[in-house]
Amino acid sequence: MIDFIRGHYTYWGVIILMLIGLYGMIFKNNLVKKLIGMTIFQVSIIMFYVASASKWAATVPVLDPATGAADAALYISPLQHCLMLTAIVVGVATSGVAFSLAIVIYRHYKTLDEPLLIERMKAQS
Amino acid sequence: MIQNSPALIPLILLAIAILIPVLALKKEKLAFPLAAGASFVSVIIACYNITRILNGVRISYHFGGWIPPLGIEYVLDPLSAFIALVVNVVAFFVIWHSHGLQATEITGRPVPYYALTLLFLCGANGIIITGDLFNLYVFLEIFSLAAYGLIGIGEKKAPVAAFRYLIMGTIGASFYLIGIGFLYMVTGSLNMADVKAILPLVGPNPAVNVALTLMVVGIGIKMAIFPLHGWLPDSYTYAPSTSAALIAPIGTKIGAYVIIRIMFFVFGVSFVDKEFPIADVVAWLSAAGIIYGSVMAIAQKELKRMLAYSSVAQIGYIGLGIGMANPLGYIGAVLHILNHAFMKGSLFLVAANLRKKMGHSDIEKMDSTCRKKLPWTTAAFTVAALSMIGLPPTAGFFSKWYLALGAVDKGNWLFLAVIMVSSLLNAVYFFRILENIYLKSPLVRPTEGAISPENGNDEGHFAGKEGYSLAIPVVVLSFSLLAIGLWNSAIVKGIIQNIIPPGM
Amino acid sequence: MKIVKWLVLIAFGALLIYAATGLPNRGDSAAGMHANKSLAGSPGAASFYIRNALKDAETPNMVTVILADYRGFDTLGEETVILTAGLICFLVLRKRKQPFKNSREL
Amino acid sequence: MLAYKYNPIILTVSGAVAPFIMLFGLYVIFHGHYSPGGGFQGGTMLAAGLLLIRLAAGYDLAQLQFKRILGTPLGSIGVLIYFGTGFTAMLSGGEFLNYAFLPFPGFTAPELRSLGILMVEIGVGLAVMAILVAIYDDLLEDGPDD
Repeated sequence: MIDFIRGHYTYWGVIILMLIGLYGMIFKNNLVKKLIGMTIFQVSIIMFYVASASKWAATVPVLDPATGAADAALYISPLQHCLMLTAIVVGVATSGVAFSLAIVIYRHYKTLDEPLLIERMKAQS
Repeated sequence: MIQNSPALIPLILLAIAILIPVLALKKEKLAFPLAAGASFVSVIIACYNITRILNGVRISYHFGGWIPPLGIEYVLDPLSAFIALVVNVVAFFVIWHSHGLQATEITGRPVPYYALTLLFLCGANGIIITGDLFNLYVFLEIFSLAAYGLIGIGEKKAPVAAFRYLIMGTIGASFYLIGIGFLYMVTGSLNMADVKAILPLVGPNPAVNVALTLMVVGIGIKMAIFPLHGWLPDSYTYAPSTSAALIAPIGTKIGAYVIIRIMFFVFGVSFVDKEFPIADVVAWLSAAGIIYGSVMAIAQKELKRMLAYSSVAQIGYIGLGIGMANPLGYIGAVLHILNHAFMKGSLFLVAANLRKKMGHSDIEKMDSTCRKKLPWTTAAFTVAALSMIGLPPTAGFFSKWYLALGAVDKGNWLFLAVIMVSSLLNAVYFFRILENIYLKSPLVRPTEGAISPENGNDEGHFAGKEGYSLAIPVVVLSFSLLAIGLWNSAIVKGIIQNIIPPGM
Repeated sequence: MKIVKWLVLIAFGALLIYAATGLPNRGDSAAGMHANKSLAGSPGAASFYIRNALKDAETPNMVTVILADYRGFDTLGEETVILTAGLICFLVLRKRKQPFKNSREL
Repeated sequence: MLAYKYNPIILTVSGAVAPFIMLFGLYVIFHGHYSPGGGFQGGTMLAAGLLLIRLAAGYDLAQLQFKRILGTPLGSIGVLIYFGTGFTAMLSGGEFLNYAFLPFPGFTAPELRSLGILMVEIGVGLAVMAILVAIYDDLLEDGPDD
């Protein structure tokens, strides 16, 4: 049990971050706070992937001429890093779109607070 | 060149989408012909692709020349070729139709609008044809981002709907990403076929179960399975009519397709049906969604909103067919993807025509002037509505027939009852409109006496006003429902029976 | 409604903790995903990349090789994502604008 | 929104720093083969250099450096470079993105792949830089009060 908890120690931190992010996304009323939650959630997933790539006694995935490429155990897994570069940019793009939508909402309704927003939407229709 | 045909559709759509902002910098008018042309070419390639796989061979295309577990693979099998054809045909007609709406619905920004439309289609085609889990995520993001944008340019409330969709969609995509992470950590591969081969050897593993759950929940948000459908009604209602007509037939179908791919072609039928019975959960939720969507649709007063809730119900049929996990239900689900794409496409185009020509799409305000002013639109609506209800010569009947047979086969009489009851509910909400259109005479006729002598003239005038670009796509889409109904056995025998997943 | 949200949150956390029991320890280089061959006998992708990146592309940085070559199509898709985001910001934020002095063509 | 106020210290410092940031961005792009780096990271740094000037010198003055109309077309061109590299390989007989088929004579296949990676990274860097600046410009835009 202790081994299990200690062996996954990064994972527990990632779970806490994911829960914080999800909490922000589904509980907070302010749209920008929702976006902050979204970013935390995405970053925690990135941390999860990158942590899963690690190997003890291995180095960064840039080939060291002194070491050579004979043994795959000498370098940490590069695939997850590559995937996460993609995921980072996807996250940036999503937040960009989200902020532009939030700005348009603010222009129309002069608020970013969800209950108030719903109230104003109802009042105008 | 032609051996590259599996990859060509997304690539051509992507190339034109990139070129539009550059080429149309000075001439905004170029955007529409470029978009329509790209869409037409992709229809042709989809037709060619489907002839390539008719002999049942699975064609695999390797990007960069790397063999599958190392590089990214595109898989052309009957299922992906079939869905790609459906999506591209519907999209072509919607893009054609959008020409007539350009002035009113997309206020003055056709260039980014058409670029986004093509990116949306590029994402959809990439999702359909890819054989790699992470590549699917990337294209899912292209597809969803384009959808947020297309929804967000609508009327005043549209950004709020798009924002909600964005939050939910991002949760969905992130769940899917976590699911891939677990799968990769357990199997060490991202290729779907490879993962399918490795998973049985891994043995029972909690991470695999959680991966499947998270992926189904995540894609279920995109597909709008019943309790996760919250984003759908508002988005479809407030989006511009032409965007709604693009997203409603294609968006949720892509979700359904991905669920089929993941459940049956990555995890395997026996896993989702017996070892970790998530298929049952999907089926029960879908059954609940069918009833919920139909009941909510009856309560709506506005055509687009009613169609949106009816989408929730129709997605339920597809989910029900998937969840039954037997061949007949599966055939019903795939056939219903085809039917629903055509039905919803033509119905949303009808709503767009009504909004453009009548100025509203309120059900209560509709009356027989509708029929006189827009004869072709009304005819198309009638056919599509009959198909939604599921009357025999139309396509809708046959998919429900297969679903009902599947329910009987599974021995679950409740599912059968749900299908029957929901057909009745469908009839209730569509006959309400048909009654208004055909039988209700205009309530207020303040000027009737004045213009009645010219009524004949007026009719001819109005009939001309519908315009070819507005009428033809609607009519073709909805009348092809009759053709699909007549030739459905050919479709089932020729294509769908080849793609029943192994072990079902 | 709040209770449902809490239930969603708790269920998600519980799922993740349940999944942890099936995951390899951090840094365990014997885990399945780092192996040279997968259980089904297909080559393990990550280990193949480490061993062959230099040979295949004359580039010591493996991440770059994977990003642009082995999985280059992902990167193309991902560049498309950011282009899409740019177009959306353009479309959403600059519509319904009256032509004014420095109006832009696009 | 706050009006721009001229501040010589900020302007001088960012004017002095920004070229170095952009130079480092270029280094990161072109040195991505040998050290951690590549198109995204370098493109983001280039964008950071441009945005620093936009923040320090105000929106109007910064137009002299990078016109906002350039954003989307330049991003398209960046993606087009990537796409074109892959497409050239496809036209000369290989699969899409198979750099070994690039039509440059006198290179071995691994060298061609290395070259292809470089071209792709330049495309990525250009696209990321242009789009990030374009998104910033769009977000800054004062909208109509409708």
